Amino acid sequence: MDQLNVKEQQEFQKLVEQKQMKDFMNLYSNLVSRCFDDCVNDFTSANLTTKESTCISKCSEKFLKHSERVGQRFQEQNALLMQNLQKR
Amino acid sequence: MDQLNVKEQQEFQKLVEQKQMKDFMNLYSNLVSRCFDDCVNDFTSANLTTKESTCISKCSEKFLKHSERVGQRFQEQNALLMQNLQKR
Amino acid sequence: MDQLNVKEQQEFQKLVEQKQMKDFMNLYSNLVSRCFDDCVNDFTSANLTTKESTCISKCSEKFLKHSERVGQRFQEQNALLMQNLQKR
Amino acid sequence: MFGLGGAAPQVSSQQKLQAAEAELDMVTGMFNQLVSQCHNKCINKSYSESDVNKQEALCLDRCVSKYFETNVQVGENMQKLGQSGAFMGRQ
Amino acid sequence: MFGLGGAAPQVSSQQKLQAAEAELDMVTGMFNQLVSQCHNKCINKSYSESDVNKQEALCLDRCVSKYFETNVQVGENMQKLGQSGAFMGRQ
Amino acid sequence: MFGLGGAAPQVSSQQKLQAAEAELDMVTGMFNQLVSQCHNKCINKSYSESDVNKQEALCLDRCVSKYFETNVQVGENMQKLGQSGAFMGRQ
Repeated sequence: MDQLNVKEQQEFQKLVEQKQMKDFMNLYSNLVSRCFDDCVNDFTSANLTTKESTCISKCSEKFLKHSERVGQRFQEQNALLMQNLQKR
Repeated sequence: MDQLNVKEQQEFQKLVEQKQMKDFMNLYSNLVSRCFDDCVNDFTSANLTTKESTCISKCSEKFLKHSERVGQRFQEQNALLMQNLQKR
Repeated sequence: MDQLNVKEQQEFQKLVEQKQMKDFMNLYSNLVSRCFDDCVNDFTSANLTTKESTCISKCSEKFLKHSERVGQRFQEQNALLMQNLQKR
Repeated sequence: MFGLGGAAPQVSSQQKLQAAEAELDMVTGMFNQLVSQCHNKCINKSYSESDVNKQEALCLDRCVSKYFETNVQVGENMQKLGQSGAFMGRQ
Repeated sequence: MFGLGGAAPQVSSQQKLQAAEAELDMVTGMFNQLVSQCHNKCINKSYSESDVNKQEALCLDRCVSKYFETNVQVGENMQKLGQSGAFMGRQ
Repeated sequence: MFGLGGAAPQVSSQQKLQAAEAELDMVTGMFNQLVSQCHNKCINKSYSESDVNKQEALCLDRCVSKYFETNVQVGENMQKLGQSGAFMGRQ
């Protein structure tokens, strides 16, 4: 990214912010898909059963904790990778 | 959406129209993928067998009817959800 | 595509070039995902085993050869399809 | 749609439109997901008929209904978790 | 590509380019799908060799060929169903 | 990020920004893939608890680490194959 000048960096920053809402919505819909897929498999009624509802609740909390942890590791590994590339 | 003024609504409308072709193409390629995956699994010849061809025909018609029904329910549920949110 | 005039064709050409980097990155991340999924399934250590590393190496080379072949056939079939459509 | 969007004082037209577009893309994406997931859960893949039969239709209706309930519940869960400060700065 | 695009009298340059872009994205998307699906159907995942062997290559060629046939057939089916008025307003 | 981008003399601001955007999209896409793949490989889907337990956490850390190693190795493989001229013009 160090090839961008100041003005370009500002433009790029705007782009990043623009994408953040998208990223959040992406996370959200991935979470819904995942927990719906893993927890809801009984279609004998139109409403969630208590069991399904409990499953969804645990699944979504766990998914958020999961993606938070993966996000932290991702940033660490990415920083490490950048360091190694600059050493070359 | 009610936070957009008239001019913004028009802009948004344009955007929606712009996306419609994309949506249609999306539906189309999902359909091809789905029916190809479910119906074509014999690679002893380069052309579709009669059995595969019949399967694709039924699969694609069924997929369209399926997504039409899901679309109707989706709109109903969405309208219901909006109503409930406005009551709050 | 023959409905575009010269100026539009130039615009379109720009668009195509713009997308090429995206396509390459797409190929790259599909490759990483595929080979990671198929080759890495042991999480008793934080580093790739020799076996995993060999698998990734073969998997990635094979994936490139695979997508190259599919690309050639795709172009041939597409050219054939265009010919048939123009004959009508 | 989905009640997202919220109140944001003093944002430009461009920002509002970008938010609206992001929301539109999400709703479209969710619809496509729904079509795909309910197909997996309800449609018989032997394709002996081209119609969605009664049993499949009933399953689809319930599938959509349960998907919306899931969606609402997940939204509520996320808000609760966000308020409890259990997560990042996301939310 | 795929013969979509059709005749649309009096559309602006911008609209034509948007349609062309949507079509380009679809063709790219379909190619990626094809790569993924034919990999699933033809390639041995034990990766004992880095070459696509003869049997796999033959399978791939047929896979692409059948995919195009499927594509054409689905297009024809959709047109027929559209004309019969069996569907929405889509199409 | 990922060390892509490389040296390109005399490119316009617009081109640089487009390249940066493409790279950002790729990193985001890869992160999403990583979240999904490590979930599949490490997280117990019975959801008897809402916490990521110790064993799962350890698995996730290693999963991310191995994913990055895979990423670097694939990049090196592709460069080697590109230089050997074994492939198209791609690369």
